[in-house]
Amino acid sequence: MSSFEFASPRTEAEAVELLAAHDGQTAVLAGGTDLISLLKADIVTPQRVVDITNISSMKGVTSVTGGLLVGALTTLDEILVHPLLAGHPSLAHVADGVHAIQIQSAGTLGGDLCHLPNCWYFRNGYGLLGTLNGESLPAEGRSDFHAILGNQGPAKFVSASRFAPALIALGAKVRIVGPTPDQVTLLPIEYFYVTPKSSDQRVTVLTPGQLVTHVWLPEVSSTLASATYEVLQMEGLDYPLASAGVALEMNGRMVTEARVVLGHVAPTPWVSHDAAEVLKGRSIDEATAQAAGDAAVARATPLAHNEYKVQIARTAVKRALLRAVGQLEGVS
Amino acid sequence: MAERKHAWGPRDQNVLIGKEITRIDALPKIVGSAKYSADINSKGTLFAKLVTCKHAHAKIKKIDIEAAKKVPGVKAVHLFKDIDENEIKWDGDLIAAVAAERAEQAADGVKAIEATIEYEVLEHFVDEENLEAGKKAERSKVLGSASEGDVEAAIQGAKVVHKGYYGIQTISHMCLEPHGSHCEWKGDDLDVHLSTQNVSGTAGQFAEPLGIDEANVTITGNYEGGGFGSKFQADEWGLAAAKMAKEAGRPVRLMLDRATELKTAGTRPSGFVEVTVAADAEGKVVAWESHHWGTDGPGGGGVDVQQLPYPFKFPNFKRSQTGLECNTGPNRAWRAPPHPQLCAMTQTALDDLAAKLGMNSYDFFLKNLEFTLNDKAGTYAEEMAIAAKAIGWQEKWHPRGEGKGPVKRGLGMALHRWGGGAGPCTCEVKVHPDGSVETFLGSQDIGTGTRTIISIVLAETFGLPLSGVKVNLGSSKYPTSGASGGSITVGGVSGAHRRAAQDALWTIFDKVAEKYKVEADGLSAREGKIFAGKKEVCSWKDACRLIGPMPLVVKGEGPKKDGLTADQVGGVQMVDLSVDTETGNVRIHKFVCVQDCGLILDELTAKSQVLGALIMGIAYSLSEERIMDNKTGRYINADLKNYKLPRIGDVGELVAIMHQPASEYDRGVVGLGEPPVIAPGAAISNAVANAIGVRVPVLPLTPKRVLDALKKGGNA
Amino acid sequence: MSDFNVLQPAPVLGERCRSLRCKGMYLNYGLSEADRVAGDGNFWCSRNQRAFGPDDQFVGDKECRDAGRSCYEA
Amino acid sequence: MPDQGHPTREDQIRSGSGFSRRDFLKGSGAAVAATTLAQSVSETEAAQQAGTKVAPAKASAVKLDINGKAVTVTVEPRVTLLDVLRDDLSLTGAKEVCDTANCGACTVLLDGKAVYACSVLAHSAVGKKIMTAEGLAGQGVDAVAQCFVKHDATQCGYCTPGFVVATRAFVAAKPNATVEDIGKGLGGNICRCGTYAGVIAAALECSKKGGK
Repeated sequence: MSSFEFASPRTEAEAVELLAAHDGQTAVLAGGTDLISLLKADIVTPQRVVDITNISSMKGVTSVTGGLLVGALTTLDEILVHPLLAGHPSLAHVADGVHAIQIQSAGTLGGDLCHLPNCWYFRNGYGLLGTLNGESLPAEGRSDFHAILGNQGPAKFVSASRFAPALIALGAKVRIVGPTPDQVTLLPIEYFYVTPKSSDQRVTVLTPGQLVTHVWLPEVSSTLASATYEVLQMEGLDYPLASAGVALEMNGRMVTEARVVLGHVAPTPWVSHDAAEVLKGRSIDEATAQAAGDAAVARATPLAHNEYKVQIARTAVKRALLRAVGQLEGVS
Repeated sequence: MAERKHAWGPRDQNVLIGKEITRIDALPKIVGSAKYSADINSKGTLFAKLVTCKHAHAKIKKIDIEAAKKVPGVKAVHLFKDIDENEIKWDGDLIAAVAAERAEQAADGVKAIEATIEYEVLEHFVDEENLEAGKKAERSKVLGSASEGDVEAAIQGAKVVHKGYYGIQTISHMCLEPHGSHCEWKGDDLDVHLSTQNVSGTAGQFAEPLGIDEANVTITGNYEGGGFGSKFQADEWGLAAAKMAKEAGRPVRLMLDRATELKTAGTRPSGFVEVTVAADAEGKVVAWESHHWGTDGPGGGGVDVQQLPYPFKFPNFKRSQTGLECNTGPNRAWRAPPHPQLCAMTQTALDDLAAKLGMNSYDFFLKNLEFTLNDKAGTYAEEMAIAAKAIGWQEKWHPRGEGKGPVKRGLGMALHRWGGGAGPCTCEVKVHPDGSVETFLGSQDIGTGTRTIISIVLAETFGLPLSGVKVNLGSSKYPTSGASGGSITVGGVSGAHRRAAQDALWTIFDKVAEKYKVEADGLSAREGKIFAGKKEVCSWKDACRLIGPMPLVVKGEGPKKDGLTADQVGGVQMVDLSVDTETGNVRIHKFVCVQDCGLILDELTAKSQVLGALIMGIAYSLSEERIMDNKTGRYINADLKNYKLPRIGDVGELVAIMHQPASEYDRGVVGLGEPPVIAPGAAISNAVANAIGVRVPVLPLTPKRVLDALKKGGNA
Repeated sequence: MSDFNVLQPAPVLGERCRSLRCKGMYLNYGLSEADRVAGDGNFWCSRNQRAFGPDDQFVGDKECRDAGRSCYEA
Repeated sequence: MPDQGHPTREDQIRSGSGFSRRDFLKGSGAAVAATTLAQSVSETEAAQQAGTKVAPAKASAVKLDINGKAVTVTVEPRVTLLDVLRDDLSLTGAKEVCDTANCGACTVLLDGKAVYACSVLAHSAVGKKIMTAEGLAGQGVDAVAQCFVKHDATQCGYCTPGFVVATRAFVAAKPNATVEDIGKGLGGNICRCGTYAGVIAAALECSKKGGK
């Protein structure tokens, strides 16, 4: 870990100003469960670290016109039990899947959205794209946990966010402040993530000096069903092999609109229009859920070591759909 | 006077022995006051960090360790390699160490050195499962072959012949307390706090290379955060700490970082095998033929296969082995070497043979017990019956692959054996004139309960509460005692202490007899008193006053062939699990181990050993493995995010049944640490095959391997 | 008290180098050949505490009986 | 990227197309509402602005509240709470094992919540109540510690203090926990020796008693 300055502001505006220094060579510290490891490995080397955990406006969940505003500092254990989020079970499914009270109490929603890829080449110092002498390491080396979709470009890692699939399916937006305090952007979360084409690009649209302050969730109707299913190898703290967040607008037992978003299968959360198309106008049962799962992975292009993830992604979609309509039984 | 013979007392008269006794050093560990070597922080301590190589095979062309000395806080630097002579042979190999006032300053020093290094990168080979690639890369060597009987003829005459491929990947010891030490010079004397399984044997390992007298070195190891067979030596990083402490004139603490711990401080060799095994119409195995390969790292050896097929001796067998020289960290002994790999490569193939015969695995193994070693067939049969009852084998067993729905349930079993005889031990027991008792020995408690069982033996012998005896271990200045490996510690220390304590007691009895005019032969010590028959003669304290002004000191030694200790243990394991065929996940429901191990001193810690072994077994069976990346030659998952160990929710219901009929008690004490970790690989793999009808050939059975096997299909 | 099913007699080799170490030496010291309780194939050199000797060649039971090695000492 | 049922982000942003504008989810007018809210949040903040001190990239004094005692250490911002506890204060109950927020051996309580001390900067811990394993033992032997002894939930003991602290936080938050709850709550701690069965028994008993 290299030396850096440290500041712990009380307001968003102050934070943004502090982040603007050093030409944006700064880092945002919230729960620390990802950033500190990146700092230790000198993968992230900021000149200043801004600890945002004392910014009270970024905490908690509040009801606003048309929806809910969830502070980026809302912790996983708060998401799990917050009464205002009771209508969004797909979020609680994610928080519940993080099997560690330490991460549940320190980990934040904003931190999860900005979590950098877990790709072992990236984490071992081969850059975001994992290259050595210009060659892609995941393409030729061990791709066990890498992308099966959207992997035709140089990026083969998978997006690390666990909440993004559910949030995208729910139509959530992310509120970004900066680089100056008066610059505020509300962006649908599916546009927040980008696939880098070169190693100097990023995994989100965030530019230096910008801060994710809140997530806005649209109000849900009583006919909306949502769920997340993560396939975890370990029952304990582990990142998913694949996941799916789904939101279904129901008319009785009939799906009128569906949104299906896969996680950990592509460099960004992966919106599957193909799966959604299968569901429209049908009721959810084992067969339709399976068909949607098949559709979601029909265009998969697995790498040398991760063909198995196609089946896992298919299962995630199928089970998220069944869970959304209360039909997931007999599997953990 | 009747002959005084060292022996354990009748089982029904034991007050402490065989009961569930909580460990005496539990509380300091629990509240964090127990000091491990990694915790030693004497005044002025410097903190060290390592420069390691990120190439699998290279030469260092240029390095400037002086660069670190310009970094603020850096007080000493050490170079591990002679850059003209030494090659880097694996990812993580040590290059230099830096000691500084603060850990982060040491890290700055490391970076300063790294910036000066120029490598010549050489070709690497790390593809340990790939025999053909190893041959092509000229990294293979034939390690030998052996045979007995006429395998060809036996196969020709067999009812059923099965051919299969099996394997088990390399794992790292992954001690939670990494290897390392705290070294402090006091004049010419070197004090080392070492995380070690070998307190008595490591002083010389520091002294010789440092060019000092062994008498000037003191090794202290009060607590050790895991060793599992990997902590017997001083290690080059131990010498580095001592040298840097000398250079700086300050204490130095050097513990390996996590990645280096996984890459360099010990691995268990991988094993892969092609097997042909045949049985007659009754289901008895008539022939075994196998070819093995794998790696133990840069030496080009492999798993020691002399005991294959395990633990059987079939009438006809043939086996051969090829070793692969890989650019991977060297192996070290891993809990029960090499039995876990042998079991996983044998009893999987046998279970497939049973399936091909259409036999229930239970009946098949029972039928073949006659071929097991060391006269244990009868015990295995008893243990199988107990285990089957505990897990509901006969009710739950089904032929392979039957079951509806995506989640399929299966049963599997395997059996194991181990020596576990008593190791060498010398102890010095002091009975003080005030009645307090203590012992000194250069042994160590590696988490197995050594302090506790010594306390039990002394307290039981003297008729005292556990609080009435004090155990001093963990210093090389105490009487020499063997390293803790191979499950030899419990027999070694309990035998030596029983002998010493009985000798001391007899001396005291003689004095009591003289003073109180009673027969020494009729005396017994219990409840803090001395009895003649049922009549109380005096208190323990009164008796000890008769010793005189100086303590009674008695030396205990072992092992001896006096019946206090024995060897050879066996056990049977059965597992009930589910396989989610849509995700490849395996979930353990219930895992039963029935284990014999002679006389059990502490039922609680004995069970803990078994339960812990089952969990370690679940780890290497389902999730834990070293993943080598052919492209970079690196150990790509050397961190705790990607080196997956089971968590508390992954282990299911674990049942340890200690099989201790009178015949076992009468054998005396036998070691237990290793044996129960042997069979989980085969038992779990067999249960998965029973569940899904397909053999997943290579351990660990990760979702990837399970799904790949299901996709490939075929009958196991 | 044979712990092993030794089916393949080890070939007779030269004397071990005095610096060769293995776990078994610390488990079995003082015991007769017949009383040995455990051992293994994990060797290191006592002179440098590595798996490779001062000559940078591998340390092993076979390798360290080779009197031709530059670091060998009887 | 060719269309794989997934328009590129750039295209979506540029054209404003994509499903986000479909209004099957309520809140089609939400963009406006949230924008308003966004402004109001930043306005409120503007009023609150106060100067925040920037700690330089070198050692400076930080005052910490550890096990009820005020302690001052002089460390750089990059120093973790774990290193301060272990190296500066010799409070070695918290162990360094993974150093990357995975294994739980360094678990301490921060304002009553279990966190990984390896992933907290010492400078971030200012103003918070820090409790370590040693602190739990402060007022007599803790009930959780007693349950760990009783159920032999320790072997080598290196993971144990972290497990005990995590269990203390867990049982306080989850009375009458089930085995499944324990699997989820304490899945952030790793034991290599395999003491999980003992920890489950200890946690069940403590949880039944409400952590008392």
